[in-house]
Amino acid sequence: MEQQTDLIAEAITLTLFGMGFVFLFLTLLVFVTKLMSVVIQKMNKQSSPKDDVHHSDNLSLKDEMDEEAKFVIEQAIKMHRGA
Amino acid sequence: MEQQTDLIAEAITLTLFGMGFVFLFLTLLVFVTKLMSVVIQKMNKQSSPKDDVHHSDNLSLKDEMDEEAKFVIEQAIKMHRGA
Amino acid sequence: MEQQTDLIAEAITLTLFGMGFVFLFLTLLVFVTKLMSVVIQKMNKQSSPKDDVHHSDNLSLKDEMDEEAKFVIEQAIKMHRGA
Amino acid sequence: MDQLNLLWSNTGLNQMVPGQGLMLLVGMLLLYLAIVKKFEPLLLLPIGFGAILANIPGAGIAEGSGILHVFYVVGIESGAFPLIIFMGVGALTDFGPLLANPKTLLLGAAAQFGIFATLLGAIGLTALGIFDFSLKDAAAIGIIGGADGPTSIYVASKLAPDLLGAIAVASYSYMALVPLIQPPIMRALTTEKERLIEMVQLREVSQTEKIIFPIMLLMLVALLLPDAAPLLGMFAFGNLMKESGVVDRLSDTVQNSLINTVTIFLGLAVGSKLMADSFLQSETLGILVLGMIAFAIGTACGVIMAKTMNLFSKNKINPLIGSAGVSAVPMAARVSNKVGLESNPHNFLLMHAMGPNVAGVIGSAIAAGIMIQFLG
Amino acid sequence: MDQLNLLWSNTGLNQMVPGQGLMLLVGMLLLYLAIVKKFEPLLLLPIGFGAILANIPGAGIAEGSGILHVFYVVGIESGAFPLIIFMGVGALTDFGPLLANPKTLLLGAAAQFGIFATLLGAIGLTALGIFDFSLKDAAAIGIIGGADGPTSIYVASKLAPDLLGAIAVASYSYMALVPLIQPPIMRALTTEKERLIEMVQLREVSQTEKIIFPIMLLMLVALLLPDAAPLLGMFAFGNLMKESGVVDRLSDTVQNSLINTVTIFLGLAVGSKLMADSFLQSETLGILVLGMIAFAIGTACGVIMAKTMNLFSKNKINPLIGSAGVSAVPMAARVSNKVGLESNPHNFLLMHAMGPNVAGVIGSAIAAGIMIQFLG
Amino acid sequence: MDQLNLLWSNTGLNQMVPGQGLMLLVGMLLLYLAIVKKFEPLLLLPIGFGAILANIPGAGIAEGSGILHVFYVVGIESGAFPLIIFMGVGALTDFGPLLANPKTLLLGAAAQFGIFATLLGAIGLTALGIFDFSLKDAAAIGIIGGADGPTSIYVASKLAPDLLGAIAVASYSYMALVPLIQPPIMRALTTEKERLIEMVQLREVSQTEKIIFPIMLLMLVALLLPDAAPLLGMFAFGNLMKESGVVDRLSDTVQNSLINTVTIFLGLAVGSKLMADSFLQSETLGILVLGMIAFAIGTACGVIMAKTMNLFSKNKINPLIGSAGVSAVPMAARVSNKVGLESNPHNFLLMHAMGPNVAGVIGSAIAAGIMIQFLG
Ligand code: NA
Ligand code: NA
Ligand code: NA
Repeated sequence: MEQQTDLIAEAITLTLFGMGFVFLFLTLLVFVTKLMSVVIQKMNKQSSPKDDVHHSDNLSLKDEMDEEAKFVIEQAIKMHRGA
Repeated sequence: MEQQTDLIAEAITLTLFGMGFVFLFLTLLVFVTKLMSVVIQKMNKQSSPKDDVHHSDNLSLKDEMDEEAKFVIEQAIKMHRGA
Repeated sequence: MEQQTDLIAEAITLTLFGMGFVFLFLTLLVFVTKLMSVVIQKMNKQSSPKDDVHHSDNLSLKDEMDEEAKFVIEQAIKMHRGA
Repeated sequence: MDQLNLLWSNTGLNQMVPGQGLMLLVGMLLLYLAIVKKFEPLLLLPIGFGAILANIPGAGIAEGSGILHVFYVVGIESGAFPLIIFMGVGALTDFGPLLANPKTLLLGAAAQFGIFATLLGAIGLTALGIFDFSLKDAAAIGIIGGADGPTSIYVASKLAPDLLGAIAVASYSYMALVPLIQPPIMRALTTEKERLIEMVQLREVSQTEKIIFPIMLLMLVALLLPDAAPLLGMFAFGNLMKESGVVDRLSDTVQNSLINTVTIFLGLAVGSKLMADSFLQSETLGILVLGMIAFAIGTACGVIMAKTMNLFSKNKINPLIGSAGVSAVPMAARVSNKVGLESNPHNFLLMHAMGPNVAGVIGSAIAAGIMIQFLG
Repeated sequence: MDQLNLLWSNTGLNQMVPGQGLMLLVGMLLLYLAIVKKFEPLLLLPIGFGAILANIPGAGIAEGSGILHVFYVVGIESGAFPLIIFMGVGALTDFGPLLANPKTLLLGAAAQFGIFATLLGAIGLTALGIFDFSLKDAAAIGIIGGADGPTSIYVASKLAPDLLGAIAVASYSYMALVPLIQPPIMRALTTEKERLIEMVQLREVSQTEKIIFPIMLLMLVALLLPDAAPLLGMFAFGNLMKESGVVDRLSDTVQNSLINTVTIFLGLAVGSKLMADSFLQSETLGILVLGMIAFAIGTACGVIMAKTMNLFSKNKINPLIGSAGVSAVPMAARVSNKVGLESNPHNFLLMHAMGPNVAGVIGSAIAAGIMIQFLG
Repeated sequence: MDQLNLLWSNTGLNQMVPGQGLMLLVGMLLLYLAIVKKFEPLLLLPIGFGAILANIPGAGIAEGSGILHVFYVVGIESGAFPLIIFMGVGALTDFGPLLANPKTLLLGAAAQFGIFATLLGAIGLTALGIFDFSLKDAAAIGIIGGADGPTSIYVASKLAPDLLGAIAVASYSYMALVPLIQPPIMRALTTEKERLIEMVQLREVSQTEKIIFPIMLLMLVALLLPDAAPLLGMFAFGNLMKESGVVDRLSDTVQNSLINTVTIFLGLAVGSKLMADSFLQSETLGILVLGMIAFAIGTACGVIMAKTMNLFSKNKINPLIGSAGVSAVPMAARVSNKVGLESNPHNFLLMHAMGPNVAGVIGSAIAAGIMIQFLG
């Protein structure tokens, strides 16, 4: 009988500590994750102006290429119709 | 002190034999490889006349097929324009 | 000598029992397999009316698509010849 | 004649004990569930087949130098198979939704109460004299409520290897039954108004965050609960391989041929623990019942936690995503979505539910680490 | 100077015994057969290369902690490699033609007489004092006649590990030689009229039948011959994964990366048994001769069985498909087809021959089980 | 309260020794190099992660029955992983450029002097009392100069398992640093005129030559240096599978899922040797410094050898391809090409540099064989 009471006591202790720890851990993880996200987003914002320039460069290059492609296709269609 | 002299002597011996062997082995490999290549290229040349015929056969077959494909495509283009 | 006679006797016994068992097993497998196929085919037939409807739907859809494909191909041939 | 006697005496027919016959039927039942009912077939088909092989009378495939026993010793006793599967699961996991809404981690925490409630239940039944579970047994059974196959197998192999077969079967079976077990509980614990809650769209998460998260998770584990480090370490490793983008060829192999190969042998090895004499015990029935309860309680706690969080926060959570905290990825998240659509056909909860869903994986691995630390 | 002596004394040139030189040539012969003659290259290339590695004087790759010996102990002594290959073969097998015409199973039974005739032959040669084979040796040699590589290796590893190298080489070599060995025997035993027999087209087999068959096969094995259960169990498992259609990702991995990986290491490990001192024995010559005879007798018995069945049945079988009963999948079936086309260029026997062909796999696994039960 | 104490006493925070904290940072540094700097990520990411796992206080993942220790014993102590990787590297290697210009083998020979110079350096530092390396240690450290990861790991596992972690990290790190280490040395040792040398185009090599070469290479190894046979044997085997063209499905598996799988576990297992107490020794610093010197000397010797060969030959070699003789395939060849393009933007040296590049692999394996023969 006493042994079983012990067993139950142990199980209850394990449950309390266990659930407590699960919540402790995941709550901590919430905070750490939020912190990380904030830090990274700030860092990204700081470096983004540069990136944006870079990006827009790329884009304009890409735009040019698209322009070229468009021109080629239009010429082809004209040839096709007109000729 | 003596032990260390021994160690150094051993290291030097190992280096001499080691580099010597590496060169010996790879030099031998150069010659054996060259020999192999010469032998195989000679054997290929002997058997190549046959191969060539075979090849040209294949090629002419392929050419015929290409001719056919060309004809079909030309006809299709004509149809497309003319019709 | 006797030992060898024993060995031969054992080998013959093993062969007889072995081939016997192989035939027994595979013959049994023939019957069990046939039985299974008959049972499953009967069960499928019972449930097939539903399936058939489903099937014929599919088929008719497929037929329509085939009809369409046929039509397209015929037109292409006509164009090819007529034009 | 002697030969004929020998042949007969060695047939399975002659050597079969009733338990083995029954277990052959159990094996076929598992195959039926896997093939016809499509219950977690990737695991239950190999487990079912392994169960059949293990119970062939006189073949000894699951004992001594039998091949299934070899697979068991090499892959499960060493911990390798469940850990490799966990690496694969990591490589298949997207923490994006979790990172976009980190507080859903708490739903994954709450749902773990199913694990501990079941532990208490198992000990209670022992106290009542109905079963005879040790604390280790009870802990291993509780992990079924984590709804995570490899975690269950890993913990059972450490704490209660004799019960591993039953625990694994219960774990995968109930994961397959999630669409049946969860909806009634979810509906009972929520009002129509709560089920209609629409959640704000998740922000896009940068690759940097996704790369840092698994490392950060592992560091936290390393500092606080080293016994969870093998499981969560391999999980984080798989995830990092995927998110880093620099080892795509490794990540592809992990997600395909490696996880598939290990799944096959894990399944067969688990099946080898379904031998008649160890499986056909009253304990097995207890495990099946307790496992079901664990799922139900975990589901309920996830939903209740979501409702509790809504009391303290302006950004309301739809409590239907709470049930996804039991993990059972991605089934439980789909169930949240489906039940949500019943109330509002334009309210897609799937992505929102993926947060607690992967949080549940982390949560049960933490719970597993605690069990191993206290009892292992 | 000492160093130079040591270097020289450790060269292969200095340590080589004549047998090793010969075995290096044998290894290169196997590579030649694999690469130039395309004889079963998937196995003979790794075996040939393994043979070369095993006979490098002084390297000890196939002994002690040498890597090939490690592969051998881990993969073949444990039985794992042949069983995994068998699982892969199962996943690559289509039982459709067999299920459409189950009586062709009997052709697969008859062709196994090659196995037992060879066993008798080996014992006869021992009685005559020409060789010195034990009954176990003779049984392992006989299985060559089963024309099934993994079965041969599995049985040899259980009954006669010393002969494993020679048996495996004979097995795969003769499987590659099937197009040369079989046709003359087939032509000699059939009339032109018989070779012209056209068989009724096979019915389509439902997926349900294909799913039930491997389970049924395993149950029959479980009840009657448990010693064949590892081989046929893994075979049935592979087939069930494929036919069930619910675990395609596992089945794909089994059919590709898993079977390929195991094939490589199996081949190398088998090659490691071609060390000079154990391979260069008069026994090896006996094994090669007996193996060839086994193939010939198996072929003949398959054909004769088909002719016998025609005496009792209206639905005539073309006896050319009887030879496919030796297995050697799918080579023997192709040979049946080819010889049939010689007589009638419109009579395609390929699908009809696939029935006895896969039946032959089952038949030799049963024969293997009997050998293991009586002698293992 | 006892429970709380236990929980606290078992946390990583409580158990951590300063060395472990430092090693966690080292692990993260390796991850940073792999992910952000893209330094050999296929190896450094798993190694870095393994280092973190190995240094989690109290988890014991790299000791006893911990999973990383299991991977180490099974895969590295047995020699299996490096040898399988070498087979994969063989299957990925094209000997064409080498066969078209065999004398570039000599560049691969010369570059191995880095290995022996480092060995002398290590022994010298020991003689000066700065470090305490045995001859075995020195040999294993020297092999870093071979610029070949699996060879380094293989030799270290045989001669100096305690230093394996540091040696592997140095080896892969410096291979990643080849584009930084080599160009200054190459420019310093060549004149502009030499860098402008254009080489004659390589002839096409027939498939027959490519098939014969690996067999011939292995035979030469077998006759002259059996201790190099495991490494070069597996290398030749992989190459033969690829070039023979008859086992494409095996070759594909080797080049993809097999090499990827082994890379993951090799990396983790190597990482497990980065435990604080064995890694944080002054020896590690010595290894890092000596490894760097080995690379530099190897590079220099390759270039000087090319210049020397030009003294005796009409067919001039561009000495920039000499540096590729250290191996570090294909990075070193790309560096030769890049430095060449700086002088003449139309002079593509890439294919010419592939010859000494793969020759360097052979050369270091030979050097490894000698070390093992004399000291193993
Ligand atoms: Na969970
Ligand atoms: Na057979
Ligand atoms: Na090198």
